[in-house]
Order: sequence, then C-alpha cells, then structure tokens
Amino acid sequence: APIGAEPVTIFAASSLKTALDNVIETRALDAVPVYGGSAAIARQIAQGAKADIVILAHPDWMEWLSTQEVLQNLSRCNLLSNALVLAASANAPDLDVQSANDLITALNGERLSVGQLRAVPAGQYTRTYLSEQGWLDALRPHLAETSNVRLALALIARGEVPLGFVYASDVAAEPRVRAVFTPDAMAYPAIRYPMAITTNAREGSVDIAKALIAAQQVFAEQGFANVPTQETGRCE
Amino acid sequence: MILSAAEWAIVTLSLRIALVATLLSLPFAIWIAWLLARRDFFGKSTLNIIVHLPLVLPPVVTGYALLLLFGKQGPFGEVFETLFGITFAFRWTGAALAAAIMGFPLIVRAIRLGFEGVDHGLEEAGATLGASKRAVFRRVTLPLITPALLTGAVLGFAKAMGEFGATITFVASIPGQSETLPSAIYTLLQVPGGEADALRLIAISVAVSVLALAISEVLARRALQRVSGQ
Amino acid sequence: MILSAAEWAIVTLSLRIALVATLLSLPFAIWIAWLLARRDFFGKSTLNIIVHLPLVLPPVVTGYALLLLFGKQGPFGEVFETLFGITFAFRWTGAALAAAIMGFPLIVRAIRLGFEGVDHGLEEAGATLGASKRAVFRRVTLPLITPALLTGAVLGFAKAMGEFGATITFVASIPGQSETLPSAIYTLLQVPGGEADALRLIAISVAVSVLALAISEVLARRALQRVSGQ
Amino acid sequence: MSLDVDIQATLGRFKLDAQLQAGQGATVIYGRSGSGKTSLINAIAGLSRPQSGRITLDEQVLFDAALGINVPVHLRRIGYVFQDARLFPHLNVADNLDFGTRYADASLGKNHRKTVIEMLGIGALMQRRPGALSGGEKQRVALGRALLTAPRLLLLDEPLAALDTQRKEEILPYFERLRAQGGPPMIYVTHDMSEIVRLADHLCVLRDGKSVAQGTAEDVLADPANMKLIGVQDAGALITGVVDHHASDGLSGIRLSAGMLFVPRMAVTVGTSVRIRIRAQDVILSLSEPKDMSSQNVLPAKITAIREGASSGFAIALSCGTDRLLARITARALAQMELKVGQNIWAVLKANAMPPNAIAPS
Amino acid sequence: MSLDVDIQATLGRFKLDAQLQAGQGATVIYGRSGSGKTSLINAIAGLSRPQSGRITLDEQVLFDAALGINVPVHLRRIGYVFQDARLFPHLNVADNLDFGTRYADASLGKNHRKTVIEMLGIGALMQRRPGALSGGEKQRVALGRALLTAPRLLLLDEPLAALDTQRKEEILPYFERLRAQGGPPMIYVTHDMSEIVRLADHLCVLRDGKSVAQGTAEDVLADPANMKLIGVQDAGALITGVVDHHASDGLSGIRLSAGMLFVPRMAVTVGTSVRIRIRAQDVILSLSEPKDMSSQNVLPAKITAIREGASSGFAIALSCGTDRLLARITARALAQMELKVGQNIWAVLKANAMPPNAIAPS
Ligand SMILES: Nc1ncnc2c1ncn2[C@@H]1O[C@H](COP(=O)(O)OP(=O)(O)OP(=O)(O)O)[C@@H](O)[C@H]1O
Ligand SMILES: Nc1ncnc2c1ncn2[C@@H]1O[C@H](COP(=O)(O)OP(=O)(O)OP(=O)(O)O)[C@@H](O)[C@H]1O
Ligand code: MOO
Ligand SMILES: [Mg+2]
Ligand SMILES: [Mg+2]
Repeated sequence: APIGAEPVTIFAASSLKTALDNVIETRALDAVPVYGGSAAIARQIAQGAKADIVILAHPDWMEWLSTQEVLQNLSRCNLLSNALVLAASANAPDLDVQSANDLITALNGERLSVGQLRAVPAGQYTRTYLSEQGWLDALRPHLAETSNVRLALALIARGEVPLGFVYASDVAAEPRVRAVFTPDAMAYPAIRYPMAITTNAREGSVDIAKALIAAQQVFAEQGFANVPTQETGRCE
Repeated sequence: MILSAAEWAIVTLSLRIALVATLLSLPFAIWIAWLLARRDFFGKSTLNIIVHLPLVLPPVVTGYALLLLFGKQGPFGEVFETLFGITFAFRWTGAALAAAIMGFPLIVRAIRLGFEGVDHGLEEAGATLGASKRAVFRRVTLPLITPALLTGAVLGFAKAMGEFGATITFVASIPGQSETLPSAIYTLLQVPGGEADALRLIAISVAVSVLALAISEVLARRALQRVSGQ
Repeated sequence: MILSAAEWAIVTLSLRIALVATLLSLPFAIWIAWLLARRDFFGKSTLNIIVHLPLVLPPVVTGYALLLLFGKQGPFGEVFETLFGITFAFRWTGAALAAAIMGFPLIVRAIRLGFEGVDHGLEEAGATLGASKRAVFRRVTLPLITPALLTGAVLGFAKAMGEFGATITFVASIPGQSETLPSAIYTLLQVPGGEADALRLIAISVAVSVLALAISEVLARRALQRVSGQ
Repeated sequence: MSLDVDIQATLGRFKLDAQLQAGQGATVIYGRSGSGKTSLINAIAGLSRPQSGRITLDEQVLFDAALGINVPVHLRRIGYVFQDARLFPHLNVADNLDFGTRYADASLGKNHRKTVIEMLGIGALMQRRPGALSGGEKQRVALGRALLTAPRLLLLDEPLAALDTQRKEEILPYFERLRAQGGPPMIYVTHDMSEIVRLADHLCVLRDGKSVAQGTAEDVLADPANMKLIGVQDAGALITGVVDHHASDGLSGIRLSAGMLFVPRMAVTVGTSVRIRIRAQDVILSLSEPKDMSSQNVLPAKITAIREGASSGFAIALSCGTDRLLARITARALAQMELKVGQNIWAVLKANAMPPNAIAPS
Repeated sequence: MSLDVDIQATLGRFKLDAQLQAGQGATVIYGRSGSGKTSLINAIAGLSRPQSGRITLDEQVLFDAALGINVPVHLRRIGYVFQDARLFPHLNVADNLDFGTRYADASLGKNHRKTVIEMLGIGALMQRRPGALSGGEKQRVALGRALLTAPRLLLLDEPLAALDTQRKEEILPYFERLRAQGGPPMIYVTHDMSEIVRLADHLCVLRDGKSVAQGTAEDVLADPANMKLIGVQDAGALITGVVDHHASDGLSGIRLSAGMLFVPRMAVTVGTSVRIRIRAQDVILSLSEPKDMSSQNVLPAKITAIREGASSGFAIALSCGTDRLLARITARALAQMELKVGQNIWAVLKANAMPPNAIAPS
C-alpha cells in the first residue's frame, strides 16, 4: 500500500478472528480487521460503513449485500470452507447416528447444543441437515439454541450438554471436545465463507484479498478447509 | 394486531420471566440497598462492586459467569438442584435469574436512594411505640420508600423485558423455556428480510412496557402522595 | 498487570466513550427528569415511554434503530453532519451516542427520584430572594439533588462501560473508533482459546469500575452530608 | 413507678451530666434551649446511649454502662411524644393510633382505646391523613398513639412549644386529665411556666447539661434561690386551696389557709382542691391593709427570706398561712418600706393575675 | 412605601378575604393559628395566587385578578423570612447570605453587607453549615439573607415563634434596630403580644380569614372593643414617654405626660422616647392614692369608657395625661368601687410589670 494511506479494513465474521488475525500478522498485511455477526456487518456495510473487504460466515447475507449495490461486481468468491461435526466431550466414544432416536438416546434426557437454527450460520446449516434427515421435529424439544456457535461449543466443553453440532474448526481449537460423528457433507449445503470487495474499496484492497487467498495454509491450521478446487466461485 | 399462538407464547413467557425476576429480586435488592445505605461493614465496597458488575461487564460475560456458577456443573447450580430442586440450566428459571441479575444494580441503586431520604425521626418514633428494628423496617421504613421501590421495580422489569445477551448465553434460546421477546426479535433480525416480523414483536414489546409504565406511574403518584401525608 | 498498547488503546477509548456519554446525557436527563417529575403536559406519557424504550428493547434493536436514524444515510445522521459537523457512523462519537441512549433511562429515573424529594419551600425561598425560576433551579434545586445526580451518573457510566449490543450493531467494533472493552471481550469470547485474553480485559473493566465506584461513593457521602446541612 | 437516672454523655462540644429521680405523676424538666433536655430524655428512651452512668425504671436496669446493659428502645415500654409529632405520613390517624397496640399488653382491649380517643377528642379525625391535621390535632394524635401502647412511662418533649396560646389551651387539659385519671407517669419537657403549674408534681431544672435544682414543684418554685434559674419574669410560687364557691358576679372564691382568694370564674366544681400559680411579679406588698382598690385579694403574710436577685430586683419569700409565696420587688421599694425577715405584711393580688390557666386541680 | 392589599382566596374549606394598608415602619399582623396570616403574606410575596382582588406596592400593581396581572415572585423585590428559616442546607452561612445579592441593586455594595452582618451579630458564623446553627442563629441568618437583597418590603412569618423566651430576647433587638435604623418596611406576623409592643407601628388583626381591626398599634390596642380579639390576658395599651434618668438603685425613670413612671433599669440612653406596653391585667385601680406599697407607680387617670368583656371581666379605658391606658377589672370591683365614665381615679402599677421587653424606643 502507498505510504500514509489508511490500512485496508476487513469486516469479517467473528468466528474467523483467530485465523484472520494470524494471517494478517504472519503475512504482515496492512489491514485492520473488524469482527462482528454476519447480519450486523452486512447491515453496516449497506449503511455505508467504510469496509473494503467483507468476509461473512453464510452466503445469505452476501446475497443480500449484492442487492444493495455496495459490492464490486465479480469480486465475490468463497474464501474458506468448513464442516459440521457432532461434538462431545474429549473422552466420549464415537457415535454412529442413524436416526433421530440414536441422538435422543445418546442425549440421555439432556440437550443438544446448536447455533440458533434461524439466526446463527452454524445453526442454519444444522437445521438444513436435520430437516433433510427428517430428524428436526423429533429433536426440536431437545435442542439448546445459542446465539453463536462458540457458545454451543462452550456448553459441550463445560459438560452442560453432552452433544452439539459445531464446526470442525471449532473442535480443532478446543481440546476438551472431540468430534464423535461427522455428518455426510452432501446432506447439507456446503459451508462457505464468501468474500467480496466493496465498491468504495481503497487502493490495495485487491492485493490484500489476494494475500488472504494465498494464506490457505494458515487457515487450515485453524481447522478451516480449502474450498474444493473444482467448485465455481472459489477464490483464485 | 392479533398474535399468533407462537407469539402469544413468547409474550407470556417474557412476562412471566420479567415478573418473577423483578419480584424475586426485590427483597434481595432491598436488603442490599439497606446494607449499602445504612451500614458500615467490612467488605461493603466489595459488595457494592459486585452489585454493579452486571452493568459494567458485557452481558455475554455475565451470562458466561452464570453458566459457570449456576450451570449443571456449576457449584451453585448443584446446590440449588439438590437443596431446593430448582434447575436453572436451559429453563425459564435460568432466564429469570439472568434477568434478575442484570436488573439488580438498577433496582438496588434506586432503593438505596430511597433509604437515604427516609426521615430517621419516624423510625425512632416507631421504636418508642414498641416496634423492633425489624418491625420498624417493615412498617415504617419500607412504606416510606415505596416511590423508590416502584422506580426500582420499573427499571428492573423493563430491563428484564429487554435483557438478551446474558440470558441467551446462560440458558440458550429454547422455545417455551427461554425464548423471550428479545431473543425472538434477535433471531428475526439475523436473517435477511426478517425485519417485518421483528417489527411485530417489537411493537408487542413496546405495548407491554407501555402498560407496565402506565400502571407504575399511577402507583407512583399515589405513593408520592401517601408518603407526603396527603 | 501491564497493558499492551492495543489493550491500553481500548481502555482509554472505552473511558472516553463512557465519560462523554455520561456527561453529555446528564443535562438532557436532568431536563427530562424535571419534566417528568414536575410538569404536566400533553405527551408526557409518550415521553416517559420513549425514555424507557432502550431498556425494554433488546440492545440490537436499539442499535439497529440508531443505525437507521443516525447512520450516514439516516435523517438525523445527515442533520448532525451538515449542521454540527458531527458524524456518528462508525465513529467513537456513535459509540458514545449508543452508550448514552442505553444509559438514559437509568439516569433519568434516578434524577427524577431526586426531584421528587426536594423541599419546595427552599425553592420558594430562592424565589423571594430574587432568583428567577431558572436561577432557583440552578442554585437551589440542582445542588439539592446531587445525591440523585451522582447515582444517575454512576449508573450511566457503568452502563456505558458495559454497553455492547447496541454499540456493536450501530458502529461495529472498529479498533480505535468503536472497539470498546465489551466488544473486544465479546470478540475474544467468539474465538477458541480467547478466554484468557478476555479475562484480562474483564479484569481491566472491573478495575475501572472499581475506581469509578470508589470516587462516586466518596462524592456521594459528601453530597449527602451537604444536602443535609452538615 | 420510680425512675432513677444518673448519666454522663458528650455530644459534640456539649456535656450532659444529669441526675433525675422521678416518681408517680408528672415530672417537669425545665431549662432553656440547648440545656440538654432532649438529650436527657432521649437517653431515657434509649434513642441515644450515654457514655457512662445508669438508668433504672422500677426494678429494671435499662442502661448500665459499667455492666454493659442497654435495653433496646422497643423493649423499654416508654412512650415518647416528640416535639414535632412525627406522625407516620403513610398512615391515617386510626392506623397511626394503632401502630403500637400490637406490642402492648393485649388485656387493655378496646375499651382503653375508646377511652383514650374520647379523652383526646380525636374520634372525628380517624380517617384523615397527617397532612390534613392542624398542629394541635397532630399533637393529640401523637399523644394518643403513645398512650395506646400503655407505656410504663411517658416522655413528652415540649409537646406544645410550637403552638400558640389558644391552641395550647386546647391541649393542656388532655395532659391534666391524663395526670388526674391515673395515666402513666410523665416526664414533661418544657420551657413554659404556665405548663408547669398545670402539670408538675416534681420539677427538675437543667442548665448547661446539669441538673441544678430538683424536688417537688412547690419546693423548687418557692425557693427564692431558684428565681434566677427560672427567670425573673416567670418565677412564682404555687399555693393550694379548695374551691369554695362560684359567685354570680363572675368570680370564684378559693379557700386558702390564710383566707379567701378571689379569682376569675373557673370551671371546677366546688370542693375541688386546686393549685394556683402566683407569679412573683404579680404580688404587690403593702405595709398597711390597702383600701378602695380594684384588687380583690389582700392576704396577710410574713417575710421569711429576702434575696437579692439579678438586675434591679429582690426576691421576697413569704409565708401566707401554711402556703409559701414569692414576690419580686425593686430595691427602691425594699429600701423605702424597710422590709425585714420576720416582718408581717400584706400581699396584694389582682384577681385577674390568676387566670384559669394558672389554676389546676391538684 | 405604601402597600395596598384587597384579596379574596379560597384554600380548601378556608376563605381568605383580607384588606390591608401598610406604610413605612412595621405592620404587625396578629391572629390566632389558622386565621390566615401565612396565606395573606404568601399572596403578597406572590407564592400563592388569590382568586380575586388586587395588590399594589408603591405605584406598582403586583397582582390584579381583573387585569390578569401577576408579577412573578422573583421580580417583586419583597423579602420573606419564613417561620422555619429555610436556609439552604447545601450552602454555608456566607453563601446563604449572599444568595440574593446578585439580584439586588449593586450600588448597595460591601458596606451594606458589613452593616447587616454586624447588626445581626453573625460575623463569627460565616463558615458554618445551617445544620450546626441553633434556632436563633438560623433566624438571624435568614433575616440577614433577606436584608441583603435590599427588599422594598420585608415579610416576616412568626420568625420567633419556635424559640423560647430567652432566645426571642436575643433576636428581637435586631428587628427593633432594623425599624429604628430605617430598614425596609416590615409586615410582621405574630401571635405574641410582647413582639407587638416592640415593633408595631401599624396593627392588623385577622380572624377567620378576615381583617377585623386595623390602625396604628396605639389606637387598636387602646380600644376596649378589641380586647376580646386580642385576648384578655394579652390586651393592653401602649403609652409613650421619654427616658428621664437611671437611678442607682436599679430603676429607670420615664417621663410620661401624667408624671414619672419607674421601671426596672433599662439599657436605653437618657432622652430617648420610648413606648411602653402596659397590660390591662397589670393595672390596679384605686379610688384613693395608695400608700405604703411596693408598687412604685401611681398615676392619676380618668375613666373614658367601660366595656363589658368576655367571662368575668370589664375593660376600663383610661386617659392618663395625653396617653391612654386599658385596665381589666372584675365585675365585683366595678360594683364595689362604683366606677363611672368621667371619674378620676388612680392607676397603680408595679415597676416589675414593665420589664425591658415591654419597653421599646419609639
Ligand atoms: N449529636 C449531637 N452532636 C453535637 N452536638 C449535639 C448533638 N446533640 C445535641 N447536641 C448539642 O447539645 C446541646 C443540648 O441539646 P438538646 O437538644 O438536648 O437541648 P434542649 O434542651 O432539648 O434544647 P431545645 O429546648 O432547643 O430543644 C445543644 O447545644 C446541641 O447543639
Ligand atoms: N393549600 C391549602 N389547602 C387547603 N387548606 C389550606 C391550604 N393552605 C392553608 N389552608 C387552610 O387555611 C387556613 C389558614 O392557614 P394559614 O396557614 O394562612 O394560617 P395562619 O394564620 O398562618 O396559621 P398559623 O399561625 O398556624 O401559621 C388553615 O385552616 C389551613 O388549614
Ligand atoms: O447490552 Mo445487552 O447487549 O444488555 O444484552
Ligand atoms: Mg429539645
Ligand atoms: Mg402561618
């Protein structure tokens, strides 16, 4: 970036914090990250927040943003990918889940933590998964919906609930839990972290975006996955 | 505006939680406010700080602390479970607890202001008439601070109706147990296009508080007149 | 505990925001509390409701409303920008605005309780000495309600230090502009392993409020003595 | 009842060191503003704690600094009527009255309540709020409220001080009735002499925190040495007599040991023994029996003591039959009349100098 | 100064319908508790608004219901000393005193302040808080505070009512000095006669909200018809004289139009003209000149009117030189002495019946 110019501002979903901070630090990027919930970030950008790059945890809000005419055409791509896992405490055995009843039995009267099914991205993926499986109605009375996925994880880690659906990246970061079951990736929409550059983006934003794309390795260390190379919309 | 069954359930649950939170925290608030206004003791400033903490800390932290203390695995959680059979985790009771804790500093402060304004001479008069300290408190001091009690209750109730961060962190959002108006509103605001439905709930929320405020104002006017001897 | 430069920046920013929010909202709070305590006018109950709204509604809603009203494109946002050159959007000024609005009901209520306790006879005495209504207010009424003012200020300051939901929704959490202690804490709690860092910030938060409370208690003791003529 | 007080207390720069013995009837504590009257009765009530000393009521030790005894206020069963009434603003008159009854001996029952309410004439006020009462009504309710707890002892702190003469006259009879009808013993704080004659059996004078004179009201008031303590304009003796007749011309005759005393007509039945306050200021001395004068009363008396007072006055103590009188005369009159102890003399008194409020059943 | 009040107001069940004219000097409003004294001066101050009528001060209309004029309190420049002092608890004495100075005529300056503080003897209190003042000190500060605003008119609502005799004596001289030294005209509310003699140029008697007697203090007090309004024990005339000498035996001689009057020694320089209150109660009438008596004063007088009073008394109006006197005697004495209008008679007066607080420079 040119000397004296303001750093590039990246509005990013909170769950990316560790990874993104890491990338900015290790790659010495001249960028300032601003973390928040996807909904809040999207609205703020629509209201004129000075964001250059935006990374969300769910495509819906990116979709909405693109209707607000604040994103540069053709700048949208999927930066990262993630996966849903069923997490339990670190010493729990693997679980073979074939039906809602398997889960209910495993819960043993306790609750299953998930992100809010309609509000939190992880919850939205979980919701689709459970309803595709036809388990949702049976499980509904057993759910504990949290305002973000980290809290769902914390509940498992603390032993407040025996099981919960969280991201693979979360499990990787929390030694007190392990994945006891991994749902079939085809049974729910692919988890993608879409990135875009805003219309008013500063000079150099593109370079930063490219640097992020190039930092897949660092993201991977934090438990995120690459977007499959064959997928359209993948950031190159 | 006709409420759907689901909305109705959320409203009644919110009301129940707010009422229980306010009413149950009042006695404790009165006690703490009394200690802070009238007593000098070791640890008074610590108590003062603890009371104010929920105001100072982000609600998530308070909620997280509640989870650690009153969750299933938490020390107090177990005590309450075994001694009184009260479970907080993922229950409306927990939501009430969170709301109560969050509103506590507001209630305590208002009541404390009340205590500081009471004419000590009237309390002495009560004692000479044979009333013990406790009876004087109940029959003289307390009635004289009703305006402050009402203010405290209104603040506590309103906060309880609006509390969200600590509640959802502590007891998650479970329909019929802990899905309150604020968490329902929050949910709706998280998805694109949810604004219209959210607005309905916001309107309900406002309507409830309008009612509560109206009642409290009438009571406050009467109380003010009463304690001024008119 | 030595603060990192980044932490130090967050602390000073939070302090600035809380102080500005408290001090700037005090005059308005005094005015509104006075209207509510002393005046009867058309629209009084509406005003009362509006004042209480930030307490009743989930903070996100308040934040969202602020974004719509005081954002770059918002009607008030533009007015302030063109008339006073003040921008709220994504600035610390916006964070202060959000904190002020969220703490407003608490401050107003406490001060109102103060107004209701003032001896009207002293105000009459002021008038007979030649002081206009305004002068009586400034030189008699206001000094007499200092305990209530202090309580209001403490509540407002504490709330401002802890406010999160409305702030982050309105002005995001931009380092150096709107990343306050609560929003930094919140963000840290969102990431795996952030608890330890969060705890540091929580400790700082508590330390700041301990200091603020200690100062306020000393002032309150003096004020109470003063207004009782000792 | 017997109350025994010997306490020392320091309040700011003020030192209280008072001894007080009080028995049945009314004990008046008299002293100027700031002399420590309120501090003394506050200690008796238990509202403040002396640094040292002892307070006993009947056989019970209420306070003993040495033994570390300090019975809490509400267990002392001592009623207190405050100068400023202190009615509970949140209660109406009836509820104020009943505030303490539940702590009192239940055996008193409804009748006692009715009697007190009737005696105080507050039956019509029961539903009123304290804010809607006049000053006099407030004091009556405060008195009733204290009485209904059936206290062992009643403390009254200048209950009439803030009221004007007429208002006082409306309330004093209630205290008199209380004393006459065997109500609880009273400790009555006042700086008004006209209240003393009506009520005091026992009188204790406080000055700068010290009890400087004490005894029966008659003794304390008749002692010329106390004239300065009481104040020259207020000093005066108490004499006793029996109502003899009510004449149709508006005078009443009272039989004293030394003769008949005529006073403005009073509403006390013939045969009642009464006590009359005669201010030293109102007594004129004459060497010969005066004639042709509008003064209705000329009593033979004998000088028992002559004492120089403050400023220009002399206090003359007289015996008048078995009663004592006090007269205050100028130095010039003393010189001109060459008055001596033991001399016989006439005391001249206007009937109007003894208005009804200077006379009380004894 | 001239104040002209004619107002009607309804307060709850109470009706005020008062007329008052007041000029230079002190106008005393006298009436029993509840007669409407406070209501009347509150209307003058502008603290309450009458339903109808008119108030003018000098040429300015302060209130006129018909014209819709109602000058706000703070613009009336009328000082008010409240019965309960109402010092600002958050200010020390100095700041209380200075509260109103900024609104007053700046030309008064520092000197005026010094004079007032000296006159009231409050120089030593300046740093104290109101809570640390005695009742008397509080009233003095309240008076000073009002004076420092240089009011056109000063209203005083029973400023001494809550104080005991001695405390009153400490403060009354300040009011006297104020009147003597050309301070602002005062409207002084009281129910205490001893304050009237010391202060009143003009007297207005209120009863049940109506002004029932009004005029110079001398006229109102000397009129036997007003005896009942004032109260038989308090009634009495004012006579004037000049201090003639102070004798070494503790008496002072005052030259009246009818002779020399001896009173207890007073602290007023020879040659001062004074006004003396002589209570009707203290005047003894004698057909012959009495001898051998301790009463120092025997004045020749002539009966000008006889009026039957309440209860058993008669009011006898006397002329005594150019002064008027009022005596109160029993019906029996009237009959025995066969008193008639026009008769010459002796008025007998103890020197002690005229203590210093009954005498004031006029
Ligand atoms: N708590 C206290 N601290 C300091 N001084 C005190 C305190 N209480 C009383 N005093 C002082 O003690 C003295 C006696 O006060 P007290 O009220 O007993 O007098 P009093 O005889 O009842 O007077 P009054 O007739 O005015 O009621 C006063 O000078 C008063 O200022
Ligand atoms: N605001 C009011 N509402 C109803 N009644 C009132 C009001 N103000 C005064 N009164 C009544 O008017 C009457 C006169 O009151 P006011 O205070 O003028 O009497 P006062 O002569 O000053 O008596 P005091 O000597 O006791 O001060 C009283 O009976 C009182 O109860
Ligand atoms: O501030 Mo909150 O964000 O009360 O839940
Ligand atoms: Mg006292
Ligand atoms: Mg009055």
